[in-house]
Amino acid sequence: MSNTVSALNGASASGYVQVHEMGLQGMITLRGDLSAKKLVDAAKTAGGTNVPGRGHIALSGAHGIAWMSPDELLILTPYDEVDARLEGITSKLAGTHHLAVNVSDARAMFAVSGDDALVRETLAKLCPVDMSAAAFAPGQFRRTRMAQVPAAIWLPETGEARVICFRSVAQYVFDLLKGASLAGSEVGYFR
Amino acid sequence: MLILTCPVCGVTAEETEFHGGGEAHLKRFGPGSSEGDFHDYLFSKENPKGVHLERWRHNNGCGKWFHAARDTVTLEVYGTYPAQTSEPPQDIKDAISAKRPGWTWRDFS
Amino acid sequence: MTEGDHDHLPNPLEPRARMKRYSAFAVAREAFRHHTGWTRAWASPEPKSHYDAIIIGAGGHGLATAYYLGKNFGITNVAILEKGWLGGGNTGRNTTIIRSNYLQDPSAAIYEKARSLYETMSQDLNYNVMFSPRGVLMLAQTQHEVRGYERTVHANALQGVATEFVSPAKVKQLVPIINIDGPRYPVLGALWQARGGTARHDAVAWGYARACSDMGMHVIQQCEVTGIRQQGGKVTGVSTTRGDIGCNKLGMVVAGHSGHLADMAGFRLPIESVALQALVSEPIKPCMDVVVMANTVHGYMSQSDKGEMVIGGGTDGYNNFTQRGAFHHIEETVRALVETFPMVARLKMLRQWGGIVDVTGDRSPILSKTPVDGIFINCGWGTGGFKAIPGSGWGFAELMAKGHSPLTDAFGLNRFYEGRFIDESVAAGVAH
Amino acid sequence: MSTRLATGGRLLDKSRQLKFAFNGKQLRGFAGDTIASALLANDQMLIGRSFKYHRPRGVVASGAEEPNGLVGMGTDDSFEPNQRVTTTELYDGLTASSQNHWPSLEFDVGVINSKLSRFLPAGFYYKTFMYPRAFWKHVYEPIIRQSAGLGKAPKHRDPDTYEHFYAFTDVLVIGGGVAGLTAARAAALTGARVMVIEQTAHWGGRAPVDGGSVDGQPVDTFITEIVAQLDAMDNVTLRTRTMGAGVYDHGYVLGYERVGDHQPGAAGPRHRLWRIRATQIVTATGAIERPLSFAGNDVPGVMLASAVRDYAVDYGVSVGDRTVVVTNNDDAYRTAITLKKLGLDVPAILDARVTAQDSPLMTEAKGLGITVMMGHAISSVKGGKRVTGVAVCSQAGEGAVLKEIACDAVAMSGGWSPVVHLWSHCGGKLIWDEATAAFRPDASKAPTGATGEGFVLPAGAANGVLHLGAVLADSDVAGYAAAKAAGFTPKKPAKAPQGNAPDEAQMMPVWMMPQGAGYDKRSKAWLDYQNDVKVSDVQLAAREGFESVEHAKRYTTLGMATDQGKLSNINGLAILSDTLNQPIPQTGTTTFRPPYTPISMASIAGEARDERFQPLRRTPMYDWHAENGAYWEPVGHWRRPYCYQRAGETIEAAVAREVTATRESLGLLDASTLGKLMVKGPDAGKFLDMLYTNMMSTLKPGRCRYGLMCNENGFLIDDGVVARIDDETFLCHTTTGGAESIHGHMEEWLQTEWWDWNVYVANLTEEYAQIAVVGPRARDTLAKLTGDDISADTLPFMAWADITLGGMQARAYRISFSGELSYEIAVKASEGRALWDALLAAGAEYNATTYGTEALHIMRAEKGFIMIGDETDGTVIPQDLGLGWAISKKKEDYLGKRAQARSHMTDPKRWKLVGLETLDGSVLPDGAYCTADGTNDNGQRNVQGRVTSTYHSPTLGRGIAMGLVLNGPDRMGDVLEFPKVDGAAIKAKIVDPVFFDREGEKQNV
Ligand SMILES: Cc1cc2nc3c(=O)[nH]c(=O)nc-3n(C[C@H](O)[C@H](O)[C@H](O)COP(=O)(O)OP(=O)(O)OC[C@H]3O[C@@H](n4cnc5c(N)ncnc54)[C@H](O)[C@@H]3O)c2cc1C
Ligand SMILES: NC(=O)c1ccc[n+]([C@@H]2O[C@H](COP(=O)([O-])OP(=O)(O)OC[C@H]3O[C@@H](n4cnc5c(N)ncnc54)[C@H](O)[C@@H]3O)[C@@H](O)[C@H]2O)c1
Ligand SMILES: Cc1cc2nc3c(=O)[nH]c(=O)nc-3n(C[C@H](O)[C@H](O)[C@H](O)COP(=O)(O)O)c2cc1C
Ligand SMILES: [Zn+2]
Repeated sequence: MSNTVSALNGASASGYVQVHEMGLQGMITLRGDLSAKKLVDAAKTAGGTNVPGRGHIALSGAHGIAWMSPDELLILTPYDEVDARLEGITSKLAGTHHLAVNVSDARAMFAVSGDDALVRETLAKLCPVDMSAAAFAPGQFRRTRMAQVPAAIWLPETGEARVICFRSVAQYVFDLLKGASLAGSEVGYFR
Repeated sequence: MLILTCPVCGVTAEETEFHGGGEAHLKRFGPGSSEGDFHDYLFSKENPKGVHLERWRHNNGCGKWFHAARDTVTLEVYGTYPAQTSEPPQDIKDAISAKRPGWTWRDFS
Repeated sequence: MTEGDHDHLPNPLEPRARMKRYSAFAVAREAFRHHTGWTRAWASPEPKSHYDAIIIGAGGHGLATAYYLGKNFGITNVAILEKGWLGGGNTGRNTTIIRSNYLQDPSAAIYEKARSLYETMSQDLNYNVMFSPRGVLMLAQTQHEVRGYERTVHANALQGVATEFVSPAKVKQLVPIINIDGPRYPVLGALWQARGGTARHDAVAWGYARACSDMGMHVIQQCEVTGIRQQGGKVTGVSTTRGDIGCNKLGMVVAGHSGHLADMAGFRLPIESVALQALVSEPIKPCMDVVVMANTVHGYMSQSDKGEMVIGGGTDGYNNFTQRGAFHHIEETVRALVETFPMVARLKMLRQWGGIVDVTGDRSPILSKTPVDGIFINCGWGTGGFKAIPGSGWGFAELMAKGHSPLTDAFGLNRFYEGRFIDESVAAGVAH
Repeated sequence: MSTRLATGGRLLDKSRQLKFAFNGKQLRGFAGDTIASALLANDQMLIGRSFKYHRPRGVVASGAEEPNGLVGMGTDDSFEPNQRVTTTELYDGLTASSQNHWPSLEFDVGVINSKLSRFLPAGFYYKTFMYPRAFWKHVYEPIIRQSAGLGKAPKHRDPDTYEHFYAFTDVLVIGGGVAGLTAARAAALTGARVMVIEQTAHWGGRAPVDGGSVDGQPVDTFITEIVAQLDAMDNVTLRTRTMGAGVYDHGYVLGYERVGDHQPGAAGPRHRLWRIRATQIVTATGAIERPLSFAGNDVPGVMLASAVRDYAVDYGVSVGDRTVVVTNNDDAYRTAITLKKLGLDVPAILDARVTAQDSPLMTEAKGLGITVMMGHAISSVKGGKRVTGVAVCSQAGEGAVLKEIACDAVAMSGGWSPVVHLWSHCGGKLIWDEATAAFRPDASKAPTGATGEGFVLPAGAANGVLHLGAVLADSDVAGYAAAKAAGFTPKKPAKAPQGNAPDEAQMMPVWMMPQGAGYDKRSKAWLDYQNDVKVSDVQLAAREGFESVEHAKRYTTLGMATDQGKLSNINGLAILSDTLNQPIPQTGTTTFRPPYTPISMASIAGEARDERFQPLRRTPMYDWHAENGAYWEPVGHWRRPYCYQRAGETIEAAVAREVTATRESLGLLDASTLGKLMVKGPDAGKFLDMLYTNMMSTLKPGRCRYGLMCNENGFLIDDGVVARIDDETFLCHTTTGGAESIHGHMEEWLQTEWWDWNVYVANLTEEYAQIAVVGPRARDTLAKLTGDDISADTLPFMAWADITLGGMQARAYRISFSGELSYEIAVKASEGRALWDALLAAGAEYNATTYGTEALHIMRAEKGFIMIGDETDGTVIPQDLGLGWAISKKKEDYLGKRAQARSHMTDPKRWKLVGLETLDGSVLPDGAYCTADGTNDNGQRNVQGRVTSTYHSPTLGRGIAMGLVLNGPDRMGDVLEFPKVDGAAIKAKIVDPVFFDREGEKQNV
């Protein structure tokens, strides 16, 4: 594994919240008929949780499943489990029209942690999304834009946010988050 | 700056999360079609001052295409609906008729 | 009451003697009588029942067409019908860039004709349109752009359009406020047209309107065309908010509203109408003497004679008739200019606005006969037709008068059937 | 004299003295001052020069509507021109300087324009400066430009930071006066999320200065309490120093927060641009007082009556010792009363009205001993750089002077205009209100949003309601209605606050003072102070046929200055209407456009500067490239090495070295940016047959095929190698630029046309790092890192295999874009750098040389391979490029096939691809055209072809080129002439486009 490095190799910054590149994260794109039991079962096994509803993410420890679109899930797993889990899906779905592929290396993932309101505020500077607690709660999953690149965001728990972006723009997204959370630039909007 | 609701993922978002794709319900003409049909398929636009049926892609979101019935003068959005149709659903047609009695679109109204 | 008060307004309906010439002397003479001697710049007549030719749309292109119908072909029994106030369409809301460094032969021909007519327009019209041949720089910020502009320079040389490819050092010398070394997109050179520039947009419309009126043509404002009358496949006139008016020939020159008018006449066009936006900064003392276009980053800027920075950007991606647009385009443009000219950061945006531009399938204009005998269409100038106004008017008048013009032949509607596009985007990103 | 009073100054913290400098003069003010109030406190009445005539000008107003008080602020990189003194808070150490004069504010030679003003009426330049023609560019325009502009241009890059913020709310209230606060509370009590933004640093708007009581308490107390109440509510956000800059479609509002302007040096952004999405918007933006049009109304010391009052009450500043009040309405009496009560002299109130009966405010004024002259007006103002007195006349007459009154300030009031800007930005309509002689929002014609329903409601003075009691009632209703429209119903509506203020007598519209003023007066009565537009100019415009208000605006420049006509527009269009003899509503207004007051460009750019200007896409090997001399080429948002420059090496030399090393031994290319799209499903083959011009469904697993893609218009849009992974799975390589667009193209056809086809696509571009290992030593190098069989038999040209390389799982594609023995190796992106390092190490003995995009381009050109973007430009079809072999004749259909059957596309005269060799071995210029005889109908030189790519080939030691030429392939050996830009022509021979290793011996080993 020493050869294997994530986009920013764990870079971090601390302003009014902490920003941290989370290192290698296993991710599998699974496309298929989400209403088919077979596919749901395969996803459950690989993702270690139930398949979430539209616009949500289901998490269980180091595993999880995010709803990407009506025919696409993103399965989260530890990086070194990807091959095995992918194998599992492929064998379960043999003969069923689907697409399952490892996308772990195509992405970068960030944690934004700190005071809940300030975590929300950091994202609200960059994404055209209502980040208020009433509108965006832990468990929801939102694909959107962060400044000029696509991103997906969710809140695993109070005071924690996750951001996924493409690997090639990891530095850009890190710079965005770092800039947005510079001490002294607190907005004080969410309470 | 428009807001649209993606009928596929249910997200209501601002224009910057979407990509406009021009007129909807085009019928593709391929090899063997007449000069006129092929020309009209690619170029003849409704471009109305009023109700416009159009395509959008939720590109900074679920990635899916959908259709919208939108007014090019008032920017009212009468509704959004799946791309896999050749006409808007009746409830959207009714919503349009309520605001724009007598509207038409190519072969239907 | 002193003399020259408002109860002495000239009667707009009176047939008029020829227009008084404008000159510094005339201004001085008037100064001593409190400017009471100035008459209307153009008459405001009631529509007649019939004209030899009607032009719909008193924008730059419509007015120029009428002017050259009169000047070059002696056709003066002409009405120009305008639904609002003349020059209030895109002609009155554009960023006034004039250049002719186009790539394709037909484009270069008509834009260069236009540019050369701009050189003498003030004298021609006896109206100062302030054509300012200050030079237009189109920055090359990628290798691809460098090659594209080198190609343009070669094409232009053979088309009789004077352009050159200049070095980054020359760019810096022409535009001291520019940042040529990046950080993101270093300037690798630029396409330079020394006799491109700007003109006072309103004056172009006003000058033509005055000249048309002077020839006895009727410029009729507040007169919206609501229907096209035809008989046996031939045009007979128009219905308007001021009654029916007959004509032998009809020119539709209504930019973003072309699709709407074609619909009235019973045909469709390869046109979509979208909003294009512009903005100005607060006025500052002169700091940039040329026009700069930066297509890689999507922004362009010039400084008006009044001092404000005139800035333009991209179009909305959807059909729109509101003369507004989405703010993120403004943002993208301003971002690009702050990167290119760091001093822009500390200027302020004074006003932003939009216009409805008519974009064709190949982004080149249409100057064409139509399926209806006697109806001619001039449209599709999209984001870049101000610079073409006199050339377009010249060619379109010839087309209307004679049925054909070398300047317009390539721009017919038939090209979309034949797959014979005139695509300018191949060399430069945007087309202002 | 304008001075600081001993008492008063509601907004000041007199315990904190601040130092500042104006034109180098050291002055003092207090915390809470604006620059304007501090300058006035220091008797600095003269603040700038006007745009055209360089007239001396002083402050007229106390807020955003100020037209004259613009200064340059700061020095060096913090310098900013055109800062409005009335809206800029004072801070310690502030430096400001006046604008638009030379050599100094006091003595400005430009004032000559004022003397010549009769020669410079509106639009004079359209009539002059035409002869001789060449003079425009070289003489006239430079002179005009020199006199243009106000402030100086900043010169430096801006060191401050800026940011954006996205906020969502049910109800947004713009304006924090009593109306906004009342509306906010009414809305908030329903449970709706409410946000209130106020452009100044203070809540309450005009009311604390104007007085009155609410529910029996002084209005100040009411404001303190309601702000506290709102602040305590969880569903309410209050922001001061935040201006509603613009209302856009579908409830999008820009809020401009000046976070740092009043505290330079503090941490945090200077400005924050809020993008607020509101379901409903309440515009409680108040009203602006109108000046009166009398001769000399621009002399410093003539101010709005409300401003005079504001300076006294808010800042404890008396703008004059003797102030004449001139008005057409009751409100200005408040100024007289205030001044009088502060012990200042008010020699007279000149009231243009003749009223039957005194109103309470008149009675109060008279009771204080102030002389009220009904039916009177100002005939002219005396003084140059400062008011010295006024000549009084009857409003009804032509201005015959009845008496002169010495004074050092004039407080004028022409009535109030609601601030309708934000209501109007998005299409809200106005109606003319006869009673207040003002345009106010027509509630039945609100701007409509996404649902087709109105989304803006006006409240308070912004709605044309002026009396305190009515303001509170109106705004309570508006706030409640907004919440209701946003979907909230209150438990029980709270009781609206009851306001109490004196009743006022009917105002009387006065557009010209005196009514019969002659030309001399009209040419000295200013409408637009900043742009120097006078009553006579608007009348001239009307006379010349510029009758539309939009024409009049553009001809005179009325309302086009940095204040956007906040003071002048209504007066101007009233004059226009009067001149045209038509009612004001028929004239109408010009269009209101954002921003409400100018906002910084930097705030619009936000965080997108420097490294965050645009995303920079990096491959996993990016850092290595950067450390090893990469000369970058931007490709989309990627940056790829054009070449790697060594110390002392030119770019050309580096490129030649890279080509030679690769051809001779071993080259390595970072090809990670190439698009990689996985296409999978039972219908994948059928789908790709529609997308590519050639047949993909017949490709065997384990093999690769080069394919072309066209759009429906027939033009070539992308090319690349397709590998078949298994029966159902293909991996399509695209160009770097095509990765996202071709992915989108595939999804579009799958989702919108062939949605019943069973195919999924995934974009794996970034999942893999891809390295091209190229050259005679490619296999030897790989062999050192793998035990797998990569021999020509097992892995022949156009095949692929999964192998283990340096311990990494890799996929090796035997494809070649250089004509050399070549493998493209894909590994997980996370291992890309490791593979790169391993290949460099393994290849060291073969002089492994990394090469960039230019070497890549040269090598492909030597082989006659086309490049999307060079040989194609969006107008080229595959048939033009000799790629007929890649166009399946068997297929009934593919995207672009029908289009390619159109007459112009089948025209035998289309230019076709050939190779070009200069006779002298030199390099053809990029983009050169070859001429044909004669000229066309437009006098342009006829041409018969053009160069599409051209290089010096290090391999062949001469220039090589490709081009599109009329009948080219049938004219091998013909010599063409390519004129250079210097006029000389280069001769080149038409040859086969494959210049090197025609038989493919090097690649097929
Ligand atoms: C923001 C912006 C920036 C631009 N920048 C540049 C630039 O820098 N350089 C450049 O060369 N070009 C530029 N352009 C493009 C240029 O403005 C237009 O191409 C050009 O002005 C079109 O002129 P026109 O006469 O065809 O149309 P318009 O000026 O729009 O005139 C058409 C007229 O037709 C009238 N009309 C419509 N319907 C009817 C009806 N039914 N009856 C009667 N009258 C009708 C309209 O009211 C209008 O006055 C820009 C455009 C915009 C919007
Ligand atoms: N009697 C009269 O003739 C008369 C005339 C005018 C005003 N008034 C008095 O004025 C008050 C009116 O109350 P009101 O609340 O309607 O108006 P207001 O003028 O008191 O308050 C409006 C507030 O909105 C703010 N504002 C304006 N534009 C803004 C923008 N774009 N963004 C953010 N903030 C903005 C202003 O700074 C101000 O604080 C009452 O006290 C009334 O009696 C009386
Ligand atoms: C070249 C040019 C320069 C302009 N300069 C100014 C200016 O200095 N001040 C201003 O208020 N508006 C300026 N405008 C914008 C106009 O006021 C107006 O917004 C524009 O013509 C569109 O018209 P509309 O806003 O009435 O729809 C300018 C417009 C153009 C085209
Ligand atoms: Zn969606």
